[in-house]
Amino acid sequence: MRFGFNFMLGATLTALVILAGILAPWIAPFDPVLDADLMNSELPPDATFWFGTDGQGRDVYSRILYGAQISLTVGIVSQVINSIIGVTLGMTAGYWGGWWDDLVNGLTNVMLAIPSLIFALAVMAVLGPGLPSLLIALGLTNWSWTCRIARSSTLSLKSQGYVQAAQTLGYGDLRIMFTQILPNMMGPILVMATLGMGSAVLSEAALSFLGLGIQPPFPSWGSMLTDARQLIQMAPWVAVFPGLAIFLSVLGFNLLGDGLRDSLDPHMRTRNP
Amino acid sequence: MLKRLSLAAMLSLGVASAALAEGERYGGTLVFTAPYGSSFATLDIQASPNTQEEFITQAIHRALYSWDSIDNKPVLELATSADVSDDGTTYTYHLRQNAVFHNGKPLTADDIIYSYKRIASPKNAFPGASFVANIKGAEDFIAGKAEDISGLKKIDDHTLEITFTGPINPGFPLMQNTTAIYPSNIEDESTFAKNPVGLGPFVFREHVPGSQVVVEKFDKYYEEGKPYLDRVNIVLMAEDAARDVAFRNKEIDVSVLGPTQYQAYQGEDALKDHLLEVAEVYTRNIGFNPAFEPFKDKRVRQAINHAINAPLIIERLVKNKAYPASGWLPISSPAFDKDKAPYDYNPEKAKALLAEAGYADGFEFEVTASPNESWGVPIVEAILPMLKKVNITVKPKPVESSALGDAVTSNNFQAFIWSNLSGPDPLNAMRCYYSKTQQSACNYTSYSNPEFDKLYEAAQQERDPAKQNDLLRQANNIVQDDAPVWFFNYNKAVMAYQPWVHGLVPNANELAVQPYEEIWIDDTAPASRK
Amino acid sequence: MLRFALRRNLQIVPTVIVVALLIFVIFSVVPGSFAASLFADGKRAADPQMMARLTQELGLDKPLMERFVTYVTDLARFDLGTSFRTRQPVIDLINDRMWASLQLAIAAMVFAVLVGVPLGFLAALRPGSVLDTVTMIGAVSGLSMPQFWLGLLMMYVFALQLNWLPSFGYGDGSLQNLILPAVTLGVTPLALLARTTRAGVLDVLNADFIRTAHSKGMSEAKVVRWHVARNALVLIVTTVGLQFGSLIGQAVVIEKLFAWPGIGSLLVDSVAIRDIPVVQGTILVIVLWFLIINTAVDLIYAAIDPRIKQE
Amino acid sequence: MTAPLLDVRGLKVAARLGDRAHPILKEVSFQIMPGEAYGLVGESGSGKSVTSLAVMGLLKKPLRVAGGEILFKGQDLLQLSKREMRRLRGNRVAMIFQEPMTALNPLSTVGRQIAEMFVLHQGKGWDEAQRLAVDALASVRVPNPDRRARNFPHQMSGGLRQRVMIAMALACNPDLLIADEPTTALDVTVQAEVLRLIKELCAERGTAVLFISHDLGVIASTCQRVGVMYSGCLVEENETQALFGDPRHEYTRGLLGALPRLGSRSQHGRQRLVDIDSIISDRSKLTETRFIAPRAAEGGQP
Repeated sequence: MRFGFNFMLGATLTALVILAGILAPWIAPFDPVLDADLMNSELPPDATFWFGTDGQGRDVYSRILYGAQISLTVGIVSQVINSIIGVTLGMTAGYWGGWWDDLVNGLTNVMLAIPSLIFALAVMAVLGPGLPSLLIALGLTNWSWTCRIARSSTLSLKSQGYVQAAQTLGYGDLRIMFTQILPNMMGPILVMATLGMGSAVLSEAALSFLGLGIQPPFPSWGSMLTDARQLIQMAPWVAVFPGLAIFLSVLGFNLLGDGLRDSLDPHMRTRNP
Repeated sequence: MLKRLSLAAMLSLGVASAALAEGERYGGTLVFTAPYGSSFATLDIQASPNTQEEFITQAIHRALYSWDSIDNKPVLELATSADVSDDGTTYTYHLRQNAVFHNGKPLTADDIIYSYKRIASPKNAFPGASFVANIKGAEDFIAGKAEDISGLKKIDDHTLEITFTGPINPGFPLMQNTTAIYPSNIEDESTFAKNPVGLGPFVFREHVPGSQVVVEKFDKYYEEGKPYLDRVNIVLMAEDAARDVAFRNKEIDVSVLGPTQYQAYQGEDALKDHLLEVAEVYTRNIGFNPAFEPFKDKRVRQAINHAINAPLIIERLVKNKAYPASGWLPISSPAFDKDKAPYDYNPEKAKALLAEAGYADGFEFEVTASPNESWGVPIVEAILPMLKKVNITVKPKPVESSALGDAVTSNNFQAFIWSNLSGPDPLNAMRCYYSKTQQSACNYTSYSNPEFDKLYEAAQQERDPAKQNDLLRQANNIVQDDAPVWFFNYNKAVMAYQPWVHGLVPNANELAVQPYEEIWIDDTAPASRK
Repeated sequence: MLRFALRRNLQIVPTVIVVALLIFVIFSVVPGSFAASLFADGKRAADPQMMARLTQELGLDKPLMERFVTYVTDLARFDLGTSFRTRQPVIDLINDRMWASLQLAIAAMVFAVLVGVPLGFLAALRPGSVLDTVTMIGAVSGLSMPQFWLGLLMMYVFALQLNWLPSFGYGDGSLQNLILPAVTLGVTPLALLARTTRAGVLDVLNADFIRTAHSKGMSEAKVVRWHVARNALVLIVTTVGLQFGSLIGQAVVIEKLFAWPGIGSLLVDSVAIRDIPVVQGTILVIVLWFLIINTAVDLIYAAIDPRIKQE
Repeated sequence: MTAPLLDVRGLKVAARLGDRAHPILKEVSFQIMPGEAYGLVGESGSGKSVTSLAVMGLLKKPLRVAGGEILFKGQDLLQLSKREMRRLRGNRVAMIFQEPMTALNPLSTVGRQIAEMFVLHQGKGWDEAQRLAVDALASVRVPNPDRRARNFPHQMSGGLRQRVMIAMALACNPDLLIADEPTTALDVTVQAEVLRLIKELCAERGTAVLFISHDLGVIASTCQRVGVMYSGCLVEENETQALFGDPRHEYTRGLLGALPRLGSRSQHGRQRLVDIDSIISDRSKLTETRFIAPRAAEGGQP
């Protein structure tokens, strides 16, 4: 029962983030970039500016709504890249084995040895700050766990009757992988991706803090939070609301991922994301 | 206008306090802060171009010239007098008889020749090489084509003749920290990086990496009766908020303030009377690349200057920690034109100018910007809605600080926002708009105006400072009219100090750098400082 | 055991080599240069001659292949090169900072273990209890929080408002300075440890041999001490090891926020000014640290679990 | 008539799910005499194991005793405090489980796991307990007991592990040994050996055995008296000979029909099993009738 509740809470929070992102153009009272009146800077929350205004005089509430779009983009796109890389490498390595498997394994070990934030930092330094670079950096850093799961799932699925049957029937390798193996490991991959969305949003915030995230004027939560650092004593609301937004959305992704994992495979509960 | 008056008043106050200073107290410890990084790169300050290391230099080292913060000009430091030849290229320096290095060696002409050669040595690639490059023969030496610098000639132990390549004022280059004089009798040069030896009022005692450098009074310092302090702790403290807390807790004696803190300190009775302000010699600007079609038209560049409400940005975003720029040369520059009005905020005029130039429907451009809060992305964010009102779309192109320099010097930008040195030497500052200056050197906006060039060349040849300044003032006004940049502001540096600290000076080059030998602390200091 | 340890250690070598090559490639195409960073603060006019001299002196004008060969041969002699900025050996700079980083990582881990493991343990022994629910909500919250935001809030409360602790810096290396950054850094491993400990202990508690232990007439306390603790330890040790390794990655942010003079902030500062040898050296050291800890974990694991050595 | 060693009276066990209690055991009653070998048979889910766990006091949530008495030497185990129960468990009543692989802690040596018994119940020091553990291993005919005591479970075969379990269970000479499917997980060849071992050791020491199995053959070869469980009820109980010779209950008959007999093997080498449901007419009515044969006056001694 408890997992049910967690899952629902996670789903609700995630749905809220998605809704905020989609509806932002209609429900946000102000433009997140252009409605900046320096005369209104650093106003505390009131009836007009629900979450107050930032140093540039922009409505924090509107910026948080629009920020949901960026956080979702970061979460989803980076995880799609992660999953594609991880599944492709893991599945082919598990299926074909041999030198390719050794190569993929070696690569995975290397990736696991570099802390992901540091690798992302290096990639961001090369590509320069900005949303596309961030998507690439985060997409390139966290695929190793997905790859491992895909590989081990493939190894165990390969020996299953229906895969062997398909092999006997002379199906091509790629066809077997995509029709027989891939659908059967989507569960754990989906769980990894959901949990990965949370860490991607956190990494975005961390990279922004290090000056390598998405840069203004895009209202990304991470950069809002970073900007707010200087203002924490004068205008704490500028720091509190983006922080809460990150916290609640990541909490949503994490609870959703936990819930998915529990419902897919109760025995996976012990493992870490 | 008011701000300028208050500056003038403050400057005179500085003079007054220096003149009236009485009751100086000897002894005690000053806890100074080095706010520009979390470490000292090296103690071999000839090797470091960073401001951060200047805090050590000021205590330990001396160069041939030094900066007089009160009179705003370079003055002789290690020489008591200098004779100048008629053509203004050869200087004969009569060195101080009583200057002694911390290792006991008296200063001689050999030390200066040794130091300048070390700085210019092609093996070292030191940043100070460009400052000694004005000495005749230095270019060949730097390029490795000569064994000696021909322009350096020792007459006797305390007389040195230096021949320069042209009639320049050698004070500006040879007062730089990177041209500090080292003793010539140290065998192993690598010890300079660990155990610096200089001519300054304080002796190096200890360096705790990542934490602080401690220096102690040098008994044989050449200036009579100085220094006052027994000890200076130069504490590394890069974070604004950290300095804020430490200053309020009276753990440090001075703190350089950022905009937010400046605003906060002004509102607090206990703090507001102990703020030292100065207009520093940096001009913040957005440079336009004339290779980008719309920026070819002077009217477009002027329109942008009219469309942005710079005073509002300075007030709200920079918290008044800046002076609106009315041209390239800053307020503290001797060639500053106090009668020249800045571009007024006038969106209608901007629209009209744009329409005249054929951009009534506007255009779009990118501003390459670093994350800096005073001259980076946040400022671009603020001008974005303002320019939108005249149909110009601005897109910030964020880069890291280290990539900004690369992008600008390789001319790879439509526009950039930066803070650039515009003093203290007005001739050197205006060099950046001389058409013969390389784009990559400092003519970032590839500025070229024959009228300007004529004035500049005349100023180069002019040896009467007043006339020279007059020429430069005219040149500056031409630049202002041509608007190769958006003139944003001149930095106002603010330093908060504890009430027991005396002798600080408004150093327009870098307020955070102070003459430690002039500073003394009074009886009200906490026990740990006495 | 010895052979196992040896084999495990040898596996590090190829990984380190590939990592070394990877970071060389990445940082050879990075935009910006050390020479350009020298005037990035706008306090000097750009000086193309000096930049050219510097580039030459640092060997950056040489062809990529030649620099690569130098890099590799130096590495083979365990020479990490010389810093562009300080002109000192990179290894000296890292040595200066290593202790602070270790201190921070160890303190964070000790905090995480001391709080996380008992909480997870108690939660597992009383599943569904208030303690369990609160711990698990706390744990998932801890994993969902941007660390530097948490650090910022703690700094605001404990340093600025209550004035209990110093907000920044290393100070004289005293415990007081360590508390805030260590606690902030420890939150993630704490949450993970609480979760894995709980899951691990629950798994063990459901194992058949625990029923056997009960059937022997053992008290709850003895069951936990003799059979649960040791078996759950395997999972805890693994988690601690993995987290300890990645702590140094996460420490980058915390060291920066609290102005802690560790190798994380050295890395970020060096990336910012493109002091490439230091960047390469720091990353290599971090990776090596991570691999050594992983190996240590494997060895401890093997010492605890007799089944591993057989494989 | 001697007093029964174990007297289970009207034992009810229920599973609490939500706010409803589902009955699992419905008034199960049986007795085991000192030294007797008593068998409980039935298909999986019939409640055999729950009965044994209830006796041991090892029922886990959501299962709990809902009524009845479990008298051991006349003392109701359900009334004992936790501490008293612990003193009894392992010491006077011991248990062997089905899976010898998972029933032993993989991270401790088997010697240590046996030694725990002596430490717990006889207050021995660890050194002495370890020595006694070697003796206990020897007593279950483990070759090289000295070396084996230092082995970890994964280094042993299934048969050896089950011997370790037996040594552990019998370490304190209990009055009653509960053997829950002790041979099910073992190879057929090892099964007989282990069974013989249990039988002989218990006979030697006069230990009564509660044998739980779904395998009628195992029960027939080891027990004097058999109870047949179905759906939480003891539906028939009798002397082994009598039960197998003359099954009275419809379910028992079905169970026996489903048992492959050596003689029934056909020429084609295929066993022909009678499907239990072809014999039983209506499963829902099975628990309505019970056949409990009275005990012979002389008790359980063979």
